[in-house]
Amino acid sequence: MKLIMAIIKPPKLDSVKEALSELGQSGMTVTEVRGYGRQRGQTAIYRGAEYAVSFVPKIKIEVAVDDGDAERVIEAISKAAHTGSIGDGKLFIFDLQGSIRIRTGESGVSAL
Amino acid sequence: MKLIMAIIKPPKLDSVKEALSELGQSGMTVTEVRGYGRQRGQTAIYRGAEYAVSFVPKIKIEVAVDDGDAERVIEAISKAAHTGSIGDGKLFIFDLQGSIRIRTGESGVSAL
Amino acid sequence: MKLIMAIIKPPKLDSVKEALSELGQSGMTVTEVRGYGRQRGQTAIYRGAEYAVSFVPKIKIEVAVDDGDAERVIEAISKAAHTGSIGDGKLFIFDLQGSIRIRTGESGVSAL
Amino acid sequence: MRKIFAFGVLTSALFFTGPAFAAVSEETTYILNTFSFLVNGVLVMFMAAGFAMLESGLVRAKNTAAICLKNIALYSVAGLAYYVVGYNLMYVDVGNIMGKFALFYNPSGAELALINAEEATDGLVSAVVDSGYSTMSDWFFQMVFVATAASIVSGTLAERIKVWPFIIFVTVLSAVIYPIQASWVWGGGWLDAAGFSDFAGSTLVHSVGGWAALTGALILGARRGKYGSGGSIHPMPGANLPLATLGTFILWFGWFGFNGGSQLALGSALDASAMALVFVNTNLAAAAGVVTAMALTQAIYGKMDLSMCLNGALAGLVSITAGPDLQNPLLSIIVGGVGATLAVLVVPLLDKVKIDDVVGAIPVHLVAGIWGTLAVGIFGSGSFTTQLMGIVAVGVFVSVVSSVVWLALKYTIGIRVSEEEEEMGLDTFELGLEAYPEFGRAM
Amino acid sequence: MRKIFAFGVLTSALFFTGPAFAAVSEETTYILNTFSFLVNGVLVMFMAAGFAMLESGLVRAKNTAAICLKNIALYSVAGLAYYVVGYNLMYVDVGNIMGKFALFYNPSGAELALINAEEATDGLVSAVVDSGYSTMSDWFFQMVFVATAASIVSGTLAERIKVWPFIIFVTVLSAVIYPIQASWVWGGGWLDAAGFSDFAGSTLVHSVGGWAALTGALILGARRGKYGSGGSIHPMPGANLPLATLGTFILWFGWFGFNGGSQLALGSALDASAMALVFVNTNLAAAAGVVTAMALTQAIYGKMDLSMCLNGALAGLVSITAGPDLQNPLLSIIVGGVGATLAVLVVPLLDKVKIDDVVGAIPVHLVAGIWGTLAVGIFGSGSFTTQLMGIVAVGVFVSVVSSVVWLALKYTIGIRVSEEEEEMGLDTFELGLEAYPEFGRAM
Amino acid sequence: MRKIFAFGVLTSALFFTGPAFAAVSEETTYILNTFSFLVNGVLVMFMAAGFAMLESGLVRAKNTAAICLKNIALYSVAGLAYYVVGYNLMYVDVGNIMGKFALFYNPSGAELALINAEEATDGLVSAVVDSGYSTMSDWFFQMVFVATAASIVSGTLAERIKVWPFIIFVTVLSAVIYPIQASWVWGGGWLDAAGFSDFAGSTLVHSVGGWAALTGALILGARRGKYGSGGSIHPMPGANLPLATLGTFILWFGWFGFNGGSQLALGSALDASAMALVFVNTNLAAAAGVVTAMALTQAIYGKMDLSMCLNGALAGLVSITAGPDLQNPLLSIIVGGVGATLAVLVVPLLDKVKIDDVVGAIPVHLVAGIWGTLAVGIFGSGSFTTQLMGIVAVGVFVSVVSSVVWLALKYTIGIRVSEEEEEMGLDTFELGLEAYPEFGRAM
Ligand SMILES: Nc1ncnc2c1ncn2[C@@H]1O[C@H](COP(=O)(O)OP(=O)(O)O)[C@@H](O)[C@H]1O
Ligand SMILES: Nc1ncnc2c1ncn2[C@@H]1O[C@H](COP(=O)(O)OP(=O)(O)O)[C@@H](O)[C@H]1O
Ligand SMILES: Nc1ncnc2c1ncn2[C@@H]1O[C@H](COP(=O)(O)OP(=O)(O)O)[C@@H](O)[C@H]1O
Repeated sequence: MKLIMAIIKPPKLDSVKEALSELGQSGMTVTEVRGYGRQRGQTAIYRGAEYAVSFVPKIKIEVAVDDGDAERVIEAISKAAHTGSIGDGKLFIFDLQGSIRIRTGESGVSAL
Repeated sequence: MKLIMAIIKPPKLDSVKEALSELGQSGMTVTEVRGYGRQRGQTAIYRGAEYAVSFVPKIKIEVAVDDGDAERVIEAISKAAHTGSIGDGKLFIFDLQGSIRIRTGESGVSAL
Repeated sequence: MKLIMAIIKPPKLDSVKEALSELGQSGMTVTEVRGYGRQRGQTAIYRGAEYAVSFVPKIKIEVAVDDGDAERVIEAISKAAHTGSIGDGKLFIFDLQGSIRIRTGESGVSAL
Repeated sequence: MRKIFAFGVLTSALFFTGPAFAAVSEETTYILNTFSFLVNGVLVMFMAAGFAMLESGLVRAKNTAAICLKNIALYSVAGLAYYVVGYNLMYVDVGNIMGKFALFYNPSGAELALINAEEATDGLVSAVVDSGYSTMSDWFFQMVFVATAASIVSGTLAERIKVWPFIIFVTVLSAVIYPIQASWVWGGGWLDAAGFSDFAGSTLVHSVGGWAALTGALILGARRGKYGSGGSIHPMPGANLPLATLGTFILWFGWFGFNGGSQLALGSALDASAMALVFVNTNLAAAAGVVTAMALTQAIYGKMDLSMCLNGALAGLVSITAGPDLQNPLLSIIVGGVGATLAVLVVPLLDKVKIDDVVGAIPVHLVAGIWGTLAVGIFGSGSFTTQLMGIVAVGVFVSVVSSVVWLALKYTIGIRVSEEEEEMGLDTFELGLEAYPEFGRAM
Repeated sequence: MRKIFAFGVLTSALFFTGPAFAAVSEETTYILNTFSFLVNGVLVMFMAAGFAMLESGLVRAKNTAAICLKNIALYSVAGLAYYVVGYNLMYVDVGNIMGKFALFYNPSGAELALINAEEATDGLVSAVVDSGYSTMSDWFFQMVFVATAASIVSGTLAERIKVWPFIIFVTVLSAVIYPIQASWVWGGGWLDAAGFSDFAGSTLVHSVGGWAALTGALILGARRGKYGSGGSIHPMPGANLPLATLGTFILWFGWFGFNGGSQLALGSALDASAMALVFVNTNLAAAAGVVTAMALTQAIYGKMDLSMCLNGALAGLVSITAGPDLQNPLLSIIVGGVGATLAVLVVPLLDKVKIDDVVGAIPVHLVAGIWGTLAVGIFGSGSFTTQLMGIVAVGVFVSVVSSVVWLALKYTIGIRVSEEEEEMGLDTFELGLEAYPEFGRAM
Repeated sequence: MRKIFAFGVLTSALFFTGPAFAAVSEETTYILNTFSFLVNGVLVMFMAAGFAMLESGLVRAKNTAAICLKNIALYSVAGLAYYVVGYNLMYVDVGNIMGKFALFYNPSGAELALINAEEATDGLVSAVVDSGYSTMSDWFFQMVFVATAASIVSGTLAERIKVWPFIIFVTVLSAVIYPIQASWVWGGGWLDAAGFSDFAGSTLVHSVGGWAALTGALILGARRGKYGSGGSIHPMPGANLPLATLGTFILWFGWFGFNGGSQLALGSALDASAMALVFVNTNLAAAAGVVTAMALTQAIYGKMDLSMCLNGALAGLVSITAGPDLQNPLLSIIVGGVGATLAVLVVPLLDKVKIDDVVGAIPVHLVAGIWGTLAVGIFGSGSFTTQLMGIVAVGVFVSVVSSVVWLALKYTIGIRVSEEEEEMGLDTFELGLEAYPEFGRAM
């Protein structure tokens, strides 16, 4: 199993969710994060002093998938989150050693 | 070492914490997340328009443990977070390559 | 590639960011979390009842790096986040199976 | 048309011709009395916003929209119920036990005659002026008091009571329970005849709200998870303390109208002087309440508890409400300080007996209300035993009738949300929206 | 004891021997009229805070600082514009169509003469008192009404309009558009002559703001993402509902000044009685609005929508504003209830036709404003057809002129923020700061 | 000059003879003067809520509950201290330098006699009415001014000062420092004799708070991390800008009472006219302040800074406070605009010299207060040099005494929280609770 972690632009969450639903992938976990990359934050002014708001609001999505689905899920997220402008975000792929559904105690792929 | 990531219902945080303390596992990191799985969100109404609040508030717990403790920790969390109803959440297990305690510089298992 | 996850004290975020910039490491993702470790939370009082605010506010930093850079990044974070007092935090290192830059589709090390 | 208004007005002024000492003319007295009801009444009306903010600040985020809705709904319903039957029951043809059961309270015929007349003749004006104040200004001032009593209930029962049964209870409280007991004193009924004294309502308003809240809390039960096994208490901190602070300041602000306006007149030097004294006593009692609560929480817990200091201010205000006409302002500092002490001590006691009062309305309104009423028998003009008798009479009446209503609601439509609703918050289930949908979750 | 208070009071008035009946002196009338303008005006001024909080609560967090800035800016600009030209255009030498175009409105010579005199001679006082009220108190009271009209616009157009073009529009609205149409009625122009009746401005203030908002919404377009293909609607829930609730309570509080002060006098028993009646009707209409909106949203959607219940209160208030002098308060319950019904029904209709009104200002101020004005022709003293004529005349004038101004702004400096700015929020781009920089992000 | 106001007023009442001209009766004058103190005083009281919200909005979340506590505590303590010694020191038997040191200020014997009399005889009423207003109404009005001065201090020193030493400082300020310097002018002391003019307290209230804040800021030091090495500045944005906006609106609302009530009378046409003028000037100066700050921040920084625009409103208000009786309202626009300009320019200057003023109280209250006082010497009736002398005298006195108190506190109980407390926030350490325990952390 793989865990795919994507850092995307907040307004893209809805289209990513839809894209995953179409694939039949229905579970995901979402976190509000702030990011820093090529896209630097804005310069803000507060009471006459400038400062860099270095971190831009982003959404982190985590999806655990079966190895065989990973490719398609990665593609779907990449496409749905794409705008072509700086700050579109990144995808990171992790190996998953195990997974358990708390409600039923199922484990492995059937727990996803 | 393993990192165990659990997505649980928010009101279950206290009992999970207690269960882990009883095991002598005293470190953990907690994040507020939103999740989407079998348990779909509520339908909300705002100013006459319905919309799906697709994401349900969840708590993400991350615990780094020695390989030998993993089993017991997983069991403890599973038990403490269990209600039997939909949305109870998931456990994901990752391999941990290393760990360092910043204060002392200790690394590996002794840093947990 | 490695993903380095650091749990640090919130006021240390700025110096960690600077330290990483100096290394030329310009991407990172930041999450607000709460932690529990050696450093226990404060005892709070609300309306005459004491309770343990068991979780202390922390910042989680995630940085994906090339294997060769991992050592230096780990060191830089450890140093920048160090105060020597309890609660300085932890570093966890994960293996990264892949990475993709959504904007360009680049993958692997060049996507970092 | 706005500009050309002054003619009719000025004509009436020409009747004036006078003697050596210049007192207030009857018509001026009428205007000033009426205006006092309106201005002070508006201040009291704003207390509805104060309660709404106090309670919004002291509940958890997931129940915030529901408490906002309850607050604006209860203020609305209380006013309607008081118009439909409450006022008549409280003030019109009051016997010993209650006034008249009649629908609607409307402007006096004399006033309508004056308003509708071609010309404001001496006779028409005189007929109006004789009553001392405009009927509707008095209605307005009395109405905002009912709403205050109702507001007290919502705070105690927050986070677990369903909206509609709560609204029904408020309707009964405002239409029947409050007016009947108030008629005993302010309507000129038996308690008034007995010499019971309650200037602005420590008992008639605040304790009444407090008794209704207490019986509700007992019948409704505590929030799930509040009380653990073995006597452990799990605090559920309020989500937004600046709003609670704002609410307290708004209540303090409105209380000048509450107590000051209860002088019921402004048309003479005596009334103006008395009103000024009431303002000063009211402020000093509240200030003493804050300082007392700060000192006590620091001494007992080693830290100051903001939520209890806010309660301290309100306990000081409730305490002085029965007798804000004390002639030595120093006494009002004592009255307020004792009231706040009681509130600070009773908050944990209630938790001991597992009575779950989300915002502290019982210590603040019931306990300090009783103290304030007794204080009139100690420092003021009242008799201690008569005061005690009034407190008991009102307490028994309100508790019994409230219990009947709560139980009737419980065993018919139910008063408590389901376990799941309580866990997820009332906002999502009863209102379908969240109070702070975005914070920490910019999606 | 509450009711039987008047005797002691009146006794002191009786020392006044002179003639049989004691009316109000001319100077007292002047003072009371002036003070009524000031006190009621201050209440209306505070409505600016109410709009600011209502709108802050109903926009998303990323646009909150911008809406705060717009609100304090519009109140400021409206007052300045009204001082510079607005008042003169509305009230000075009004012909049929408008008043005088002249700069600045200043204290009357008679008042300055009195203030600067060594001694307040009979003649000096009499010259002042003849006007009935202080000129500047009237200016103040009228000024806060302009600001209200301007506030309505900001809510509808929130989250996408640039600050500076909005400020320019407000300037034109306050300096020219509002005063001209208001001169037709309150200045004594042609509509007043025709018998059109609008006590406190359901049409002249609220609908005017509503028309300006509606034309603005049409020309500006909806927020990106609000309306999907195929008629789908994507709600964008407000970020802070307790603030929206607070805003509504503040508006309700201020509305007593809005309607009550529009009696324009307090110097006679008639005026005081009429003002009391206005207070009562205003409160009942708003209360009816809340209860109606609760019942309707529960019935239609199965859940109560807090944001719509807040709209219900405001729709009730707007509806009663044209005729708060109804002599049977029961009618005001009907007027308010119908107004709220219209508002609740129009909110989704606007979404159907893709008119994006962030806070519901169009249903509340325009639709309920029209209803309230017509209600005067039904329940009040006005003629239905004259009322309709006035509504149409004002609507056409304001819509046409507003459209011209909006279009001129659109094709010169532009009125809409860029797509990126809208996505990231106006706060970062136009103000360079965030309203809640920390929540959920303690860095 | 505050106290000795009644002569001119009463004179006009004496013209009252027979029918020719109908002036205000003496008793009516007394009532109106008293009521003006009460109503305007209540508006000023509400400014305490305004400061609380402004400061809650401009501190970081972790210090919010602490600033709320400080604000309600300071308002309470100021009132108590002013009752115990302050008022006597300021107004009773004032020589050149201060009034009488005596405990408690109580209602006048004449008023109590009237209140306690069986019958309100002519003589009793006349004895009361002679003083022009009720003693306690004046106490109330003066008391709320002390609280304002104290509020100014808390904003500057937020986020690092301990609660109890702050409370002690406020006690000294309200009991001694404020009353002594105020007695020089409003008590009829040497500065009044010299012709110094300060209508509502640009110097006596606002600059006094400003000087106390400035000396406190110097002795306390900046927040850790605010000023980096090499002159870099690390802004610490306020956590909740809608609350800061609300606070500003509340202050603006209350300021009508602050300046308007400082006419000190309402019992004659002259006073009513003057009060109306004061209201208008107050509003225009604030409006000009907002617009100026918007234009300046846009011009200098390319973006509008909401926090500075809020400061602009307040700077406009502070500026006009010394002379809101300007007879040409256009001048008040200038006074307010210049005040806001100074505030906007001084904010970054203070940062340059590393004086850390969390909410901008020094630019707004001290700098604009000085400007406003000088403006009376330029546009108003005062002499520029006398105004300057007064500013310096008050400044030296308050700075010296405040420094002594701050230093005494620093070297005894300490005034600053520990490094750890500052880092984690005052809320957890001093109060043991958080202002927003849930946001972004629903646990
Ligand atoms: N090396 C990294 N480690 C962790 N997160 C990263 C890294 N690089 C980028 N990110 C995350 O991805 C987001 C987008 O990165 P950015 O460089 O702006 O994207 P792009 O290259 O597509 O324009 C960042 O805001 C950050 O949250
Ligand atoms: N495939 C997945 N990847 C990541 N997170 C998931 C996945 N499936 C479920 N989750 C998380 O687990 C939570 C509970 O999932 P759900 O399917 O409702 O649980 P259950 O099957 O026990 O009823 C979700 O809200 C989501 O946060
Ligand atoms: N085993 C663990 N798993 C996950 N997170 C941990 C673990 N131990 C500590 N942490 C995180 O690290 C933070 C600091 O831990 P702590 O034990 O206080 O540090 P230190 O030992 O340096 O004083 C905690 O608040 C928690 O967020």
